[in-house]
Amino acid sequence: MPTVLLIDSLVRSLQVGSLYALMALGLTLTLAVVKLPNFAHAELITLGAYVALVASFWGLNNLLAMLVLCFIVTAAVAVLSYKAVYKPLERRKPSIYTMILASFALGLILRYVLFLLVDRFDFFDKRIKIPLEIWYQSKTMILTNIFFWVVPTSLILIILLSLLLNYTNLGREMRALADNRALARVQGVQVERVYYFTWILAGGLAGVAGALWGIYTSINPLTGWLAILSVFAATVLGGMTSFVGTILGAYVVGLSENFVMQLLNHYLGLDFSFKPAIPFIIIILVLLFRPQGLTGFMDGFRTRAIRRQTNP
Amino acid sequence: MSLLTLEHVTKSFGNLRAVHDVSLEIPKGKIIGLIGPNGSGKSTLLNVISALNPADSGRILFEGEEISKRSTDEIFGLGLVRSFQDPSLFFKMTVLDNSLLPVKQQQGEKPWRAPFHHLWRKQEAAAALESSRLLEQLLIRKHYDALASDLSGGQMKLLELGRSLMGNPKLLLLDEPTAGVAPKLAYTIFENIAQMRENLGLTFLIVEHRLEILFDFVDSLYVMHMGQVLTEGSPAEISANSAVREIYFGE
Amino acid sequence: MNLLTIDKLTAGYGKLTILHDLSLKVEKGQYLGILGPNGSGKSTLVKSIFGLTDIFSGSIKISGQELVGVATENICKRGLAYVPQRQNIFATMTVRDNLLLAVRHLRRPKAHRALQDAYALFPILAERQQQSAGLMSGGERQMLAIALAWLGKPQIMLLDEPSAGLSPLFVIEIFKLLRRLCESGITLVVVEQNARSLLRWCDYAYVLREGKLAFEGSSSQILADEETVKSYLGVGGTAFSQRIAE
Amino acid sequence: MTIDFLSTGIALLTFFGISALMALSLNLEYGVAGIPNFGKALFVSVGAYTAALTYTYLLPLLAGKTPIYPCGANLTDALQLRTGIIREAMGIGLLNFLLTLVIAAVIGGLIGYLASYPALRLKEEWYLALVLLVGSEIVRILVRGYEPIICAHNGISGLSQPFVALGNPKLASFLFALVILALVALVFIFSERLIHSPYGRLLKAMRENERVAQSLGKRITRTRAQIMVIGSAIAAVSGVLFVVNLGFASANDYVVALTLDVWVMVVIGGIGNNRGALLGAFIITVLDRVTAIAAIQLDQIGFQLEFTYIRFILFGLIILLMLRYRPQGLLPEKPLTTEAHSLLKTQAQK
Repeated sequence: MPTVLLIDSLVRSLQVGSLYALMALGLTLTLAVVKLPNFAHAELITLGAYVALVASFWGLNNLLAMLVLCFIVTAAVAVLSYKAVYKPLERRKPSIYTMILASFALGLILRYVLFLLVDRFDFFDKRIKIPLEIWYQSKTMILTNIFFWVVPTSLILIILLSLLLNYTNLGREMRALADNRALARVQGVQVERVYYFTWILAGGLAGVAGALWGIYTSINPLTGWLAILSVFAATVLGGMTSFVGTILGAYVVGLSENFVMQLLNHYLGLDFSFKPAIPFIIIILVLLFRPQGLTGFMDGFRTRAIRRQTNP
Repeated sequence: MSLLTLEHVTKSFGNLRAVHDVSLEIPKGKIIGLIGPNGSGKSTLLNVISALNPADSGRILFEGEEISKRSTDEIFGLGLVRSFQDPSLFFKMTVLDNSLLPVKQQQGEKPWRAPFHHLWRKQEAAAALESSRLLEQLLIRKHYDALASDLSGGQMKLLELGRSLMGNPKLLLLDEPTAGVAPKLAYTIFENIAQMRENLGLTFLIVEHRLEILFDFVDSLYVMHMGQVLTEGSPAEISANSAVREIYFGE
Repeated sequence: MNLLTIDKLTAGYGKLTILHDLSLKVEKGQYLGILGPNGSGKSTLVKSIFGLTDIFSGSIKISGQELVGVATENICKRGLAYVPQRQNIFATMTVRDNLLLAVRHLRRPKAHRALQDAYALFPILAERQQQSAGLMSGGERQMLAIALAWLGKPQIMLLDEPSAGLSPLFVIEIFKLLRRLCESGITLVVVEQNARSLLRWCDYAYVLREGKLAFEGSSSQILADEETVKSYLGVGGTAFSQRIAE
Repeated sequence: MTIDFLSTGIALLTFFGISALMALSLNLEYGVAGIPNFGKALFVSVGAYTAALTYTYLLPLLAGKTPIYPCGANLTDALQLRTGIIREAMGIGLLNFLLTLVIAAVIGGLIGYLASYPALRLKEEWYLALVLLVGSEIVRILVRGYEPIICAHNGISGLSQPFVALGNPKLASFLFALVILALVALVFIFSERLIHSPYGRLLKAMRENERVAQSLGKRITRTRAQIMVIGSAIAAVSGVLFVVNLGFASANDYVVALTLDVWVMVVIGGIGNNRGALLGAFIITVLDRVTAIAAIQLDQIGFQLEFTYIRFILFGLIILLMLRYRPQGLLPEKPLTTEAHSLLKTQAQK
């Protein structure tokens, strides 16, 4: 296989994996803390991308400012959707399918409102206006400023989120809620408040991820919807509730969709049109044969490490 | 003759040995009590027998036949029926439907026969009559058309007992048949159990915390503690046993 | 002085009424036992105080303030702490994170000091700091659960069967620890099935039967009184109670 | 600005009938048996692909001609062969159509049986929903990339309904609508009888508490498989009708949106109530048609607003409002009744 293709697919895996990680972390947060498989997460991603796009067309070309704006808008929409849709439904103690259906419905509404607007203002398949600069070039690889935005920004956000979850009170409260809701309440964790923060984080991260997605590829109102099942695949690989597992899962999905796909294409002649099936196959295999995802492995490592520490 | 025999049955959940090396015998036609403090493994033992949580090791014999490898529904088919501690009725179904569900070999339960009334009509009618008689005896006949969730706590327990009987059992494993029931009704439930033993020759294994009632009705008792059988004997022997007093009162 | 007053409490789950018109009071500084056979409503009582059951009527007051209707998550602010019987720790978090969660309201230096105090009181937890709490043994988990409650600096701690499933040695250790907590000024309400071992440590006890108060008295009174022992087991005038009394 | 009311009416009935079959099948699976089939589009598409295959291979054989591989260079030849036979020989067209229905039902049932396997392994129920959803997408992507079934992303056309041989389009579509409605009536009666029987009792018990049903001697795995077979067979039949009505099979018709449409019908109508499923199908079809016609009409007067978008927004709002204010649906579920109930009733009256 030509080195160019190899390296290119690896770079893309890294890029896509980082963005999937951002998206999937939000999804895992709502799943673990609020116990809701939020399919409307897809539209938060799209929304973020469009906020960035519109901002760039209006002349905002500071990327950082753009990302902050996206974060704020999508976080607001996420909080609003919780307040207006999910919270009133939850009072009736509905079945999980009711909640899934509601998230589908909300996603549908958001998606087609976007469609309406995008159609009206002619924003189909546009890219965010960021001047392209080549920062590194060799025979086999071209790295642009976009690569240096997408991957490091995602990594920084992932690290920030991990710090938040592991070293702040809010993070501990979130994990406590995810672990044992009744005990968390007994310990005085204000469930509503933590929920709002969870939605802010999940929504904001989705928005930022969408915006980053939109600077290296063109976007349309289906962007998030087309990505959401890959994002679910990352979450499923993470065992649905583990944050570290989700990050790993995201990179695994990114690699399989790009690098592994490239290999399959090159050596087995598999057509690229089958690419979207890869995350789906991951979801099915993991859920059927290893529903705890990658987490089991990691717990195993940790336990062994701790045993070694405690019983030398 | 022993109807149900357990030999060295063990069941663990992770590190927790919920049931450890339990052997016991339930003779035919007897009412046997199973007592012990919370968490001593009584409910787990019932789950093991009914294969909801199959045993890790040991043998379970029912009428001399090994059933440890059988599935839950097959065990029911052999005539070994269990009830649950929490009311486990189908709350969104009527009392009558709850009682009719366990009837065995229902022709109308096959999807290719179900759409044709005449294929199962007679059987259904016969089952309905039997159910009607049983519900009458249990004093809930008049609620036949009510949803199970609309019954009172005591009536739920009665319906559960009735439902177990509709499966034509030989041995009933009852998990706290009087939990959450007023004392007077609890006594009624046990009187019904005794009557069924007399009239139908049924055998009972009963987990119960209301010792004052239980002791008046059982033939003998097994005492469980920390997953093991501590001792067995008649009510008189059990109440005289110092080890039993210890686990119940503290030493 | 009464710290906690429960007045004519009727409570249960959904349609099931478990406590009937129950009244009792807890005095400040007391080490109180709630005894009774399985299914007598002991656990339901402590859960009701923490708003985890359906309360049909009656009142629960702490220092004169009503608790019925207060959301579970706001009850610890009133100076109460609760150690449930099962699932009483955050199993997927490390021991340290469990403890840090409990002291999250404190400023950093104070929180640090509180943690050191906890490690002094529960030395085993210091050793296990970085371990995932779910991987600890039953006794260690119980220690952590008590530490979680204790770190909230409560006036009154309610414990649901702290000795359940523990080895005899650990049971003694837990009761000793509770005694020390009580001496440090915390009022304790301990629900136990294992009556005699608790009665050795507590000052006063209520005995429940079928959701009602069957008997109350100081521990020595209860231990001395055969009638109470009978009523504790829930054996009324049947053959069994006569035999047991012999 | 004229609307042909007759054609519109017939089209409405046709669409209603097809949707009603889908809704009835989901109602059996989810409404009655509690299986969250978020892969409805897959089972519908099975019927469509079966039809594509029978029109390519079975139809020429029945007419005594040699089948032609339908894609690539042979595309026009194969198309002419299909349409030629259907135009000229109505008998053969009808026979092929009926056989297609039967074959689709069998294949659909088979795939339903296979799909019930994950249900056994998945402990948390919403995982099953996710697996079925994702499974339907996988099949769509595979079919779209694999030529021999429907010529990959090109799709297959000329899958006309058998009555076009009559030469009168209106009459043909009317007759076709009648056939569909007859099938709906058949399936409706079948599932009503299924619900009001000991089998219905078993399904509802399984929906409520599998563990207890199992300990009362019920073989849950088998029952789940049975109801998936029945539901999927009905869905596959609806798929045949869908594709034959459209005349064109394309993998992109069987997306998650189709699954969602069927869920909306069941949720609106009333989960667990067959009449509700019919009502839901009717409401959604009317809404769908009305918005479609309105879109065309408004477009003619130069009012440009994409009505397909409005349609989806409307559907989303309907779901949310129903879930919030009337979760039991317009026609709530009723308790089942069998001989036993009437018997005890007459007993009580005496």
